[in-house]
Amino acid sequence: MQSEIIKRTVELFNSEEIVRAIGWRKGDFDYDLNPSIFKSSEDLEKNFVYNDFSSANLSKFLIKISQKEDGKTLVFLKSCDTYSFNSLLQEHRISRDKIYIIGVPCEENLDPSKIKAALGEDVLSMSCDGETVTVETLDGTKTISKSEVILDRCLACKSRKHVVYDELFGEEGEVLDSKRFDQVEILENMKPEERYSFWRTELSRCIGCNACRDICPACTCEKCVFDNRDSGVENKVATNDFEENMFHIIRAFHVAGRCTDCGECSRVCPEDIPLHLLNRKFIKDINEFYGNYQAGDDIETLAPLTRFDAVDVEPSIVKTRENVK
Amino acid sequence: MNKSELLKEQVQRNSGVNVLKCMRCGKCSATCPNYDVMEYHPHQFVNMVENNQVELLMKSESLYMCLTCFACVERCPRGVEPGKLVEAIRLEAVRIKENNHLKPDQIVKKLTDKMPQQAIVTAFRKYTK
Amino acid sequence: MSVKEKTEFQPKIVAFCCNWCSYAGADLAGTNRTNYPANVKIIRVPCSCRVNPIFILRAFQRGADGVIICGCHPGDCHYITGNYYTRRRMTLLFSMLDFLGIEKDRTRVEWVSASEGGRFAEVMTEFTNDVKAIGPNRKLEDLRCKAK
Amino acid sequence: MQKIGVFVCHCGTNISATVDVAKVAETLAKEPGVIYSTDYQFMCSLAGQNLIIDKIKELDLTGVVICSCSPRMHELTFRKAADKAGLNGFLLEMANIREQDAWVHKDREEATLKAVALGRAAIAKVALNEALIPGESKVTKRALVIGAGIAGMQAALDIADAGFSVDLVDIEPTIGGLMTQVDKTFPTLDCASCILTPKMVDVQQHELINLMTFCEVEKVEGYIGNFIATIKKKARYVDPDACTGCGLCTQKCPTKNVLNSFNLNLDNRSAIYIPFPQAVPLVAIIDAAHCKKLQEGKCGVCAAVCAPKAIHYDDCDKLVENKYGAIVVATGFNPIEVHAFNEFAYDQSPNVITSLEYERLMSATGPNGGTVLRPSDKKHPKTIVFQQCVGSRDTTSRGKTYCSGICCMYTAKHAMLTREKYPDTDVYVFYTDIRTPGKGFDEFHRRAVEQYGVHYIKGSIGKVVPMSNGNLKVQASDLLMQRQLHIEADLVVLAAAMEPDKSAKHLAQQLTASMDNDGWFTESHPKLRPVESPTAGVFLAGACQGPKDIPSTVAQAGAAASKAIILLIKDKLKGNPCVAHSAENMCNGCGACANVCPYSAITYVEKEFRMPDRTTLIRRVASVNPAVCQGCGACTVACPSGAMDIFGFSNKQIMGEVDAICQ
Repeated sequence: MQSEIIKRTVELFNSEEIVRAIGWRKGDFDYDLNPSIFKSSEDLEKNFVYNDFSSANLSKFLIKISQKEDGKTLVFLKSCDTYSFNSLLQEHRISRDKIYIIGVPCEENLDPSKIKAALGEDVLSMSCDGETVTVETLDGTKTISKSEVILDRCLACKSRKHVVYDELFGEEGEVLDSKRFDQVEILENMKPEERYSFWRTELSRCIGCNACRDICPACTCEKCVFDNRDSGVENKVATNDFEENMFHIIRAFHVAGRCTDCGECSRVCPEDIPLHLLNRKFIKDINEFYGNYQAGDDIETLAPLTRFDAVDVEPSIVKTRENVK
Repeated sequence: MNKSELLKEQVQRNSGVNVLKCMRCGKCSATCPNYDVMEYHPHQFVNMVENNQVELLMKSESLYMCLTCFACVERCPRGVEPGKLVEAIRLEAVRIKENNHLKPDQIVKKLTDKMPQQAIVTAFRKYTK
Repeated sequence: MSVKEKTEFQPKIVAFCCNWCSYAGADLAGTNRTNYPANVKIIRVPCSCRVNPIFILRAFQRGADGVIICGCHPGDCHYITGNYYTRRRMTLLFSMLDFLGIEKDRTRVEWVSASEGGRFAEVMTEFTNDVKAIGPNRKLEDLRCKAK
Repeated sequence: MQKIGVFVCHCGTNISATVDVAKVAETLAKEPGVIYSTDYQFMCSLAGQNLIIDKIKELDLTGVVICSCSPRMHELTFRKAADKAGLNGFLLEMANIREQDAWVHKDREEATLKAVALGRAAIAKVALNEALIPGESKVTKRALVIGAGIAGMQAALDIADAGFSVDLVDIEPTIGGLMTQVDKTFPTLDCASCILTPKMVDVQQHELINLMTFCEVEKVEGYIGNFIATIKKKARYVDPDACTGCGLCTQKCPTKNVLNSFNLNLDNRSAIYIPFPQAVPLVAIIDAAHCKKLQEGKCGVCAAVCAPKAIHYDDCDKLVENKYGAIVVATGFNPIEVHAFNEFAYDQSPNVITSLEYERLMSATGPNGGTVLRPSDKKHPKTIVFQQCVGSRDTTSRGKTYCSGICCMYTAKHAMLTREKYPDTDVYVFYTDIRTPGKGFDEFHRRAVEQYGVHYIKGSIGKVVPMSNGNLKVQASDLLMQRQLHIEADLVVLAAAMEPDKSAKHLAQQLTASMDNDGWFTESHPKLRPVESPTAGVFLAGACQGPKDIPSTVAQAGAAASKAIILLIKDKLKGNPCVAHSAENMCNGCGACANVCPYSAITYVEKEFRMPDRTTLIRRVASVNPAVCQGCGACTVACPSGAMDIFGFSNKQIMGEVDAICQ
């Protein structure tokens, strides 16, 4: 697949259809990829990688490029990334006519940290062949079943469908009937004290690195409210513990109804805090209260928090509903 | 809740009808093709259920005079659906079983020229062992 | 007031009231001399939809034990649709706080019209009692305490 | 450096009986920024105000806090006082220690503590206040009235009589609206034309009214005092200035079989026509869909016979753009289509008609010159059955949930007029409830029953079956007699529900005026602002706002006109300075704020930004029109970056209050 993609992209470079491409660049190891801009076909041919570790959602990089650069930019989007793309388009953050989308097929991505956790840290290379992952380590070659090392977010994949693209590699996928709310439900079924202690344990690990915010394709503010000295809630140096916890609640609220559930926040969290559960809780509530809504599905439907219905449920439903303890 | 109220509650729940939606326009009785042979007419079914008189309706022959043509359901401007109410009251009558359900020989006696065919079918349908 | 009552827990309660309905309703409670607990301190906002979730969390951060938001009844908003947005925002926010294990009775939304002075006092009394019953707000602040 | 003065009011004993005002003043004096604090008997008295003024001047105060009654009571009083002393009125805050403290608490200590907390909050807020100056915008001294029925005409006449120019637009080729089709009016039974046509002439002759018939409002932009409307002048193919209305063309036109919509298709007219003899302007118009010349290219008879050469087959739609200060909406209503009510056999028999059709049958300008003859065979009907509430009070998809309000009265009118003119006719009226709450209305209805012998029957028609001789078998219920009736009728008349005119929806979108679920325009406040749309500068006249009879329509039109005049008489409008504003450097241009804005006050502009690395970058950012913004704040919460904020209720100010209260 990688060679086909490169071939086609080189064609586009040569025909001057595009002037740059955003893709995944080979890092120190072939499982350690970096999102990057390729400005020439040579660079692309040499360093572009598309494999089971091409996890990063590239759509957010288009914002700055749309604002600053001339010429058409090519971007590779996996199915889940296309939802983020649509969201950005809906919010006028990117210009569609300056972007060429190649939809790339996606099975599940693999999680290098899971592989390392299972087979040790000294990994030289990893590759996946169908159901088996072969890993070269300093101690020799090892194998592990793919199903054990799939990236968490891919285990609850919501859709294999590319909702927007100019060109698609592979087959048109479908929206999946995922079980992505299962974890939310488990928490909902706990007693409030248990939920509290769960979140207290999880959030207490936050080191305030802002990786979740920086990676999130919905968090695209020119200046985050928590970075703004005039906002009254500047969070540069948290004066007390509450502030970081407030950061996560407000961040989730700010992306509520806009979050496409791409799962990047949890993927990049160095402390493995399941931040996506906060977003999913909002998505689940929105579906329950205001009808099913998938952000990024199309670019016409208004986000749930920017519309209303005269007969919406009252906030007291939080106290009276039975499906949450 | 006494027995009459309980019946009213059950009839409303089984039929999905809210009798309070009725605005007494009389369209149901105006449209009813079997009006003249009924002791209680479609709009009275609605009003009597509202006033806890389901038992009276259960005892009345009118219950089996409804042809279940659903013209009243179709035409009611308030979506009250009297026909569904009649069905639900019939169901109540059937549930009482021994007390008032029709026995085969009783049905034979009722087979007169005046008895509409659909009513006969309904009578058999409501017959339980 | 007895000594016992004085020493019992007195919650800090912040009430955001919209200028057109609920603030006027609170004024009417005053005009009618209808009592409610002094724990309630009102902040005037143009519309309930002005209330940012940040304000609510900020109040909890600074030691509030309960936050209540009052606006015009849905459909009666002075700004036509403001309170409909309030309703969605607060439903989701409260559900999230519940998800984090925070007591549900610390937050509330009520629609109080300019003519409902009596109801304003009732709502405030009830809310204050609810908050009193669950005690001081520690959880919200503690959420980030390092797990030991 | 803040220099804040605090003034605590006793309000006689209203506050001081429960709150230790001296202690409040003393405690607040220690707050940061406070340089003066005192208490006084009556702050709102002249002496009290002078105390504030003196202290502002003497101490050069930068902010003032008054701890007294509700700001809803005296905020304006104190702001004016501050202004008088040279301190911007918006640098003053009030702490409500009367209605929300002294009057609702009994314990003195508690109330005093609360007063201090409220005072602190006000001090925290005032320290962050900014001087605000209400913006001003000019008012275009011209009104646009949309819809020239009785409501629009009345509004236009009133506004023009006050000395302002008015453009009166109607979608039809003539003014007059639905009332032109009405025969007589209840409860006085005077002829509609006799009261309507003189008004139509007044409108035409008024030098400040510019009639724009056969025109449609396409687009409206702008805001109160400064609307810009694009109006489409539809092709009429007849030059209205040249046409004398002689009618020769209509007689010579070879196409005579076009259904006459003025008579609700009960008779025919020619392809070039004058809507009715009293039309204003009295000018012909070509119905392009049926004109042989325009459809097939041959004919041209009308142009040949027209002496003033008024006919132009090459006429086309034109767009004109005008500026207006105020807009009056008077788009009115129509009866609903009754095809869905198949039990009444409206589509099966020409003898089942609607009330408005009956109105035409009775009218002297109608198809039979005023003689009531049934449509199928022009026979005089002997038995007429009226059915009320057709589609009104109907919660199903066929009808409207509301009561149309006028049907009880016009049906009584029809029944009464029929019995008077044709005493040998039997008239039945089937009703659900009789609703006649106007002046002299119930007496009118009772007269129909008592003096005219109309059979009023509580019940409904269930089924109408047309017979081969044109008669109608009517099956109906009589609820009071507990019987089913079977009537052989000659004519069945259906009182169809009212619905808003179809043009209203597009107009509402253009005006950003809100509508209810049924499509009626919503008023700004159901009791206190009944003729104003929530969109400032837009006023509502007549049935576009809800079902109405003629007297209420005229009354409301007058009220809407006077509201428009109040606006037009001003040279400049002072805005509310507490409006939203967007910090462009933080704005993402995402559109969330505009989506929640009820007034469409937010637009987006492409703006160039200088970056720290000396490059420039063009970004889409929100821009608030302060003349349109009402300051609700919905946008401030929708905005994730906090770029959107409100003057007078800023994020920082409210958080300052929160912090002070939670201290």
